[in-house]
Amino acid sequence: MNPSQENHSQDSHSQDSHSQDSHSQDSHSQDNLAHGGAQKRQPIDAQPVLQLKGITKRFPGVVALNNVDFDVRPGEVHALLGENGAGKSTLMKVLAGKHQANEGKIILGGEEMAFENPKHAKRAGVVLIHQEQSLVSEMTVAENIFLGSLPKKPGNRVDWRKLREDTEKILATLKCGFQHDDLVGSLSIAKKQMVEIGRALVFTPRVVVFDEPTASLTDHEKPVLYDVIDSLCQQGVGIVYISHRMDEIFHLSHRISVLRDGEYTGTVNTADTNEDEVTRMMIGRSLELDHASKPGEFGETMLEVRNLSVKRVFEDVSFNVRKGEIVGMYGLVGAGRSEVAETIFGLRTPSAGEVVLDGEVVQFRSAHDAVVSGVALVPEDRKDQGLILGMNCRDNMTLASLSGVSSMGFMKSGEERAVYDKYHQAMKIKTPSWRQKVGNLSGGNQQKIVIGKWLNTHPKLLILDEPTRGIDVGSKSEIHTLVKDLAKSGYAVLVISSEMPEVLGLSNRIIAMYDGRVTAEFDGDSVSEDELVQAITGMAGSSPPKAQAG
Amino acid sequence: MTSLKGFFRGKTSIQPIWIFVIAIFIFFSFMSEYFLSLGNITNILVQTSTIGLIALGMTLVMINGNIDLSVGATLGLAASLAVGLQEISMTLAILAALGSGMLLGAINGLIVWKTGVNAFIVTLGAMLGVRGLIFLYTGEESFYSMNFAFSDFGASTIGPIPVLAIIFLLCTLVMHLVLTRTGHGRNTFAVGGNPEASIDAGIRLGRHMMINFIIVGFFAALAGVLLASQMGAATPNLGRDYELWTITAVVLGGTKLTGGFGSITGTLGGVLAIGILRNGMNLMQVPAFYVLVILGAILISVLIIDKKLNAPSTKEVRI
Amino acid sequence: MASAEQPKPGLPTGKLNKAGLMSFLSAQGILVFFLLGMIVFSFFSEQFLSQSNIMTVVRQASIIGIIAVGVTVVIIGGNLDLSVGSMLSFSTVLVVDLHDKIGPTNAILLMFALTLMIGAVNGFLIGFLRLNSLIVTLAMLSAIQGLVLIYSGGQNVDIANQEGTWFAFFGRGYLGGIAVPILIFGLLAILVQIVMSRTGYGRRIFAVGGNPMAAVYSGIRKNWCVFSTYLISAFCVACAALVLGSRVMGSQNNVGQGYELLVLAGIILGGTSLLGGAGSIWKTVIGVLILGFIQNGLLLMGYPYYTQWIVTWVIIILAVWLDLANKRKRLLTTHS
Amino acid sequence: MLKKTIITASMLAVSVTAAQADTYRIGITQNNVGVDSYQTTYESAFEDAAEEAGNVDIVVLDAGGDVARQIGQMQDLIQQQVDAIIIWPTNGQAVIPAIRQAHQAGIPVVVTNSKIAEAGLDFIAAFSGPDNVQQGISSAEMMCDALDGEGQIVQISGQPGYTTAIERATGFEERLAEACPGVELLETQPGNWNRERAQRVMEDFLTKYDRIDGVYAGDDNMGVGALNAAKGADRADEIIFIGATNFAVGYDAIERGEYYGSIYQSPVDDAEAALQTALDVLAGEDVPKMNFFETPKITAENLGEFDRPVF
Repeated sequence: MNPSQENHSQDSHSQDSHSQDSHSQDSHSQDNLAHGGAQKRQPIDAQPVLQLKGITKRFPGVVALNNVDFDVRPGEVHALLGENGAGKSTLMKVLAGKHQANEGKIILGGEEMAFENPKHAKRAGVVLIHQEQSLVSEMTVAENIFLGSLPKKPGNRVDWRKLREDTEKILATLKCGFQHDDLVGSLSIAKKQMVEIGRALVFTPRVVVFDEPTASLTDHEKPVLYDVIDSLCQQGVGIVYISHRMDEIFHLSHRISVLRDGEYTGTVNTADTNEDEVTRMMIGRSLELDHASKPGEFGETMLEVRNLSVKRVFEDVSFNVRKGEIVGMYGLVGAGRSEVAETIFGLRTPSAGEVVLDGEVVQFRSAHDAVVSGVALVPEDRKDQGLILGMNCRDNMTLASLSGVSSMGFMKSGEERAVYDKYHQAMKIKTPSWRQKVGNLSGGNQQKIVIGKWLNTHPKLLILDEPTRGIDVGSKSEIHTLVKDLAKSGYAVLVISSEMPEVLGLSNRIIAMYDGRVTAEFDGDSVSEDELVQAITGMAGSSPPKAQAG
Repeated sequence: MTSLKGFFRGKTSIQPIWIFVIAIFIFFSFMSEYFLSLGNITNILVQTSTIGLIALGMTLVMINGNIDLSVGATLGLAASLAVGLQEISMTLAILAALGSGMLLGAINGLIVWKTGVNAFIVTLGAMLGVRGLIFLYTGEESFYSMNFAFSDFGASTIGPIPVLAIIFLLCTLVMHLVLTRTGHGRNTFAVGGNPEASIDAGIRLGRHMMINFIIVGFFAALAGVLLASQMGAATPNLGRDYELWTITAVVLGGTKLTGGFGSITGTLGGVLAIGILRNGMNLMQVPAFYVLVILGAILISVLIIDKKLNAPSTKEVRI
Repeated sequence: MASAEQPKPGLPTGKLNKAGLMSFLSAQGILVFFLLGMIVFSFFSEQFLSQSNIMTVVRQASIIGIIAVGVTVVIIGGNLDLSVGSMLSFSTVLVVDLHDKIGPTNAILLMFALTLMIGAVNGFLIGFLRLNSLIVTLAMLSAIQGLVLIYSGGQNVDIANQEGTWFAFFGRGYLGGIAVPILIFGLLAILVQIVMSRTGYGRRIFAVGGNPMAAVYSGIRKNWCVFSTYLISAFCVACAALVLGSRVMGSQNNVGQGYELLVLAGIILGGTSLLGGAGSIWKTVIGVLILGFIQNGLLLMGYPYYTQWIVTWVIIILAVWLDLANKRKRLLTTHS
Repeated sequence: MLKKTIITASMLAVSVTAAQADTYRIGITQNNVGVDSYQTTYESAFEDAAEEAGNVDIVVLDAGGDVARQIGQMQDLIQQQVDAIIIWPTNGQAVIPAIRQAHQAGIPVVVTNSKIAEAGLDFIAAFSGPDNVQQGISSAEMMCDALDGEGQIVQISGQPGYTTAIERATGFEERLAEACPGVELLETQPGNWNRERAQRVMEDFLTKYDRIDGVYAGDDNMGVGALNAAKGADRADEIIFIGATNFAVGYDAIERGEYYGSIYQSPVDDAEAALQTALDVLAGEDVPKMNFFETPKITAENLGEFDRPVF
């Protein structure tokens, strides 16, 4: 299932004009995406610029990487795949000098290297662009790009003029709409990502590693990134591309390598393979999104949102969710989706409009009120909003329903364990013990704990905000199945997502948001990808919604 | 964003503390006939120079994401050394005093760096321990300088301006330049703002932490030496509670306790605010008991106003 | 931040006994210090381990201990309380002064009420206005000291008839052969430890201290939780004031000066991190006792009082390094 | 010019008395008001005395125990060009340069309560206060009498580094060694003028020493703390308590027979003497450098001759 990128990128007036130029330069990439895997890239035949041989990395109690081989050729995009915990990030950290391997060799341009720290690796031409954003928000774009390598005049003084000139050169190649002296804290997530990429260009890079670069980008913002990657390739830079998204990988890469449980399972040419094969390499089985299994029986309306507004955030939002129904909310990052959810959940004060829950108008003054009234929110940011990372699994699981597992204020540890065991089994959470700190779990298992936490409050309405962001394919499909089962058992479910396949695969109805407004509402089974893309990029304003449900 | 907020934010913002400084300056000018005179203003500068000098170093340490509670004790030790060792040689005494401050700073920095333990814990220990060292060294006695040249220096002036005030202002200028213009200064912001990112960018976290702790140790020691020269003596209890007033001044100046944000100009404003308040209330003969309450109340009010100005109201989630 | 897929150190993979021992050592390093110190002191001073000396030390430590119990709760909730020193002065002066004026019962009740009110002000500013706790309590430290002086006019307060009041019970009395201050300290510590580890309230405080944002997103009323920790802290201070006032039967206006730092030193020695979301009352009890025994032991050995500060410093450094060394060792043993 | 307009604008704040020629403006910077009752009573007595004198306008400042702040206050007073400065030194040495500055500015300085070091004597007009060395000597003599020249005693001294504490301790120790060598001073620990702290110190002494015959405390506040500790250990009967600066609690304890004796020192006398000395200096009288007011011994025998202290 590949989302069509063609339409919106050509008509997008919201995007900066210079990204239009870059699209026309690299129009082949658009064609590729539009036609799915039809024109996959052929492997580049050249001597590798970088080789990793027999890399082994041990952490206390764990062999994170076992005898892994990997290489990158100049000008190629080499995708690295694997489930969470497979060792991708560790391998890249070894490559970038953040970790040192216990065994094995790193050969860069024919020379064996031993990187002691990231700066060392960077100077040698290996740059890692991080999964988590690693910017200093109180500093300017220029200072962030040159973080750790500010141009200096004698006496350790910063050479501001050179800094400015160098930054402008880099910004010109990135073609992004911000200035060298903008504070990074004031930029959007996508623009911050561009600043990160700008960093890679400071040293003439030989190998650039992208670790989940699109995790926080919307479909709409991705082409800019693809263009940057293409232009790097044209300069002969080798790219390592880590992602969970198959469509991206098949679109961008020349070759694909797969890791499983710290072991190297193989490398294939993108042109010679397909998603099924790669998935099998990753998880040992093939996997399919099951559209047929969507819930089909709906009860009465559980949630009705009428003309809800929060000043300067979103405006006049109306929709409803019925019992047993999954409603998808689709839109770009920053369109106001999470904010709508937070308002329903009592975390924001609406400036106008009302929320009706189970037939009653509710005015929540805090999240606590919302929880008491039966609303559950699985938040967007698992680590910051969803979990207490330093707490164990059980305690996180019961955090939202403490009064249910206590009497007279005292915890009943037997009941707590029972709650934990119930969801532990039901959701197949992989942890050695309930005492395990959730910070030590993989993203998928963490997300299951958050969902378990909310299921135990027995909510009337379950809101899931980006439920599968940064989660490996296996866990993702498990969570999808879970959500559908929940709806079938009578829950009213609202799913917010930036991933079109997810929205299409789960939702009975889809609400599209653009720039703080609901632009359209679609039937989840009959909507086309084009319609959705138009609705979330502000082009569907004139065209009437295709289907009005409810 | 309202226009008032815009006034205090953005690239050409005015630091709120300076508005406050100007306001109380005008207020006291009207309330006391003695306030607005060159003599009184230089007095304020001399009196604030002690806390002020420490605050310069503390600003860097706090932007760096750390804190140093041991500065008061460091000041006391340096003062005792500067007076106590004068029998041997004046130069040696002053060098030893400044050296002791830098050494203590280095020890604090090293422990914070190597163990990754909260600087609050490490320096709270040092605060107690260094005070113990002072008592051990001085035998609980005050030291008195036989050399009047030493105390004359503390009282000397260039033109109408006391030397101590000039030293303080010069140091302020230098530290402002260090913070805004040098690689070390910018990296200090980076380390405080996002330590992970800084490590990834190859910035040597430990080195900058060490340097900043050494800087604050140096300034605490310098303040101690200058204070000793004002008194021609050193007492073992010197500098008690100074760490609290220093931190207060730095926070009033807008430096964030969480690191990554702050400025020397703000700190100067914070230091002056406290100095002017104390001086002005003295001149107005506000009873000492009430001064404590007023200072506390003003500090909390400034925090509340700062919160209101910086809170992006509707954009923020209610937590 | 480590990414989700990086394997974490310390997962039990076998050799459970050894790993268990190491983690025990790293967690209880401070206990080892405690026992070592006791042994060293007992070599140098015969009286050190005598029952009466131990009772004396614990009784002396109980005032700091009682306050530390409350401050530990504030710290677990992710904040600091530096105002406890001034608050102790406030409460002690108040209860002693009112004792002769309105009778002991009323004095105690009024003192508790007013102390809790100050705690509520702290809690309101930090919990509901979300101001930084370090600075707020620093400001309150100054403001409350001023209030005490204004209240008393700077005069010492005394209880006239020291022999004939049951108020003496709290600081000087014995119950079943144990000094009442120790009993109050012990009871309060056990009570609060139970609240923190066994109740939903305690769990919420840990959550708020561990990740305030996630706590709010879990429907926990964070502001109330923070607010309540300052009430607990104030309650403990009021208990301490009861003991102190009754013990001295009089009070100076600055009687609590510097207690905030001693309390923190005790908590730190116990090994509670200041970051919030972690810690325990019993650790704090150990830390406060260490502080008391250092002070007493050195005094019995004939060292001047200020050596205890140097020793405290050295112990904090050593404890911090030991903790680090243990972590290192764990890494090294599994590497080879 | 600006200054002039502001002065006219702030007529309200200008004290009326400034216009009168024969009114003196006297500034006082005190050590640490509020730390104990003596200093607080001193302050109010000083204010009362000034009011009574009529022709005095006073500026009352408090250094809060901080030397640096006291120096700042001296500078402020010099800046205001008061007619005379009374200083209760936070430290006998560190304030000398500030006193010297006042001296150089032509402002007479009267030191009150606690002496400054020799080197500073040239710069002051006079000292007024108790003779703390003599107080220590008197206490030593009382101790000798009470113990009949034989015994083991401990000392709880005042704030370390503070002149009064040092002088009392020195006077006591020297006289004791001289007058009755049979009395052994086992140990000295500071009680910081703080009753609770003294109580704790005494508790430790009681554990450490099986036999204690006498306690000398730097003031009654600490002495009563020591008494509390001894009572708690049921050893109060076997110990002689001697203090200084008789507080009301000490006076009562003497009355009850629990406390042997103290030194009677009135903050009211102290304050009045200080103001009088300053006025004498301003009047151009020939004032002796050292003005000690009487601080007699007080024991159960002569208790009736003294009023109960108000603090």
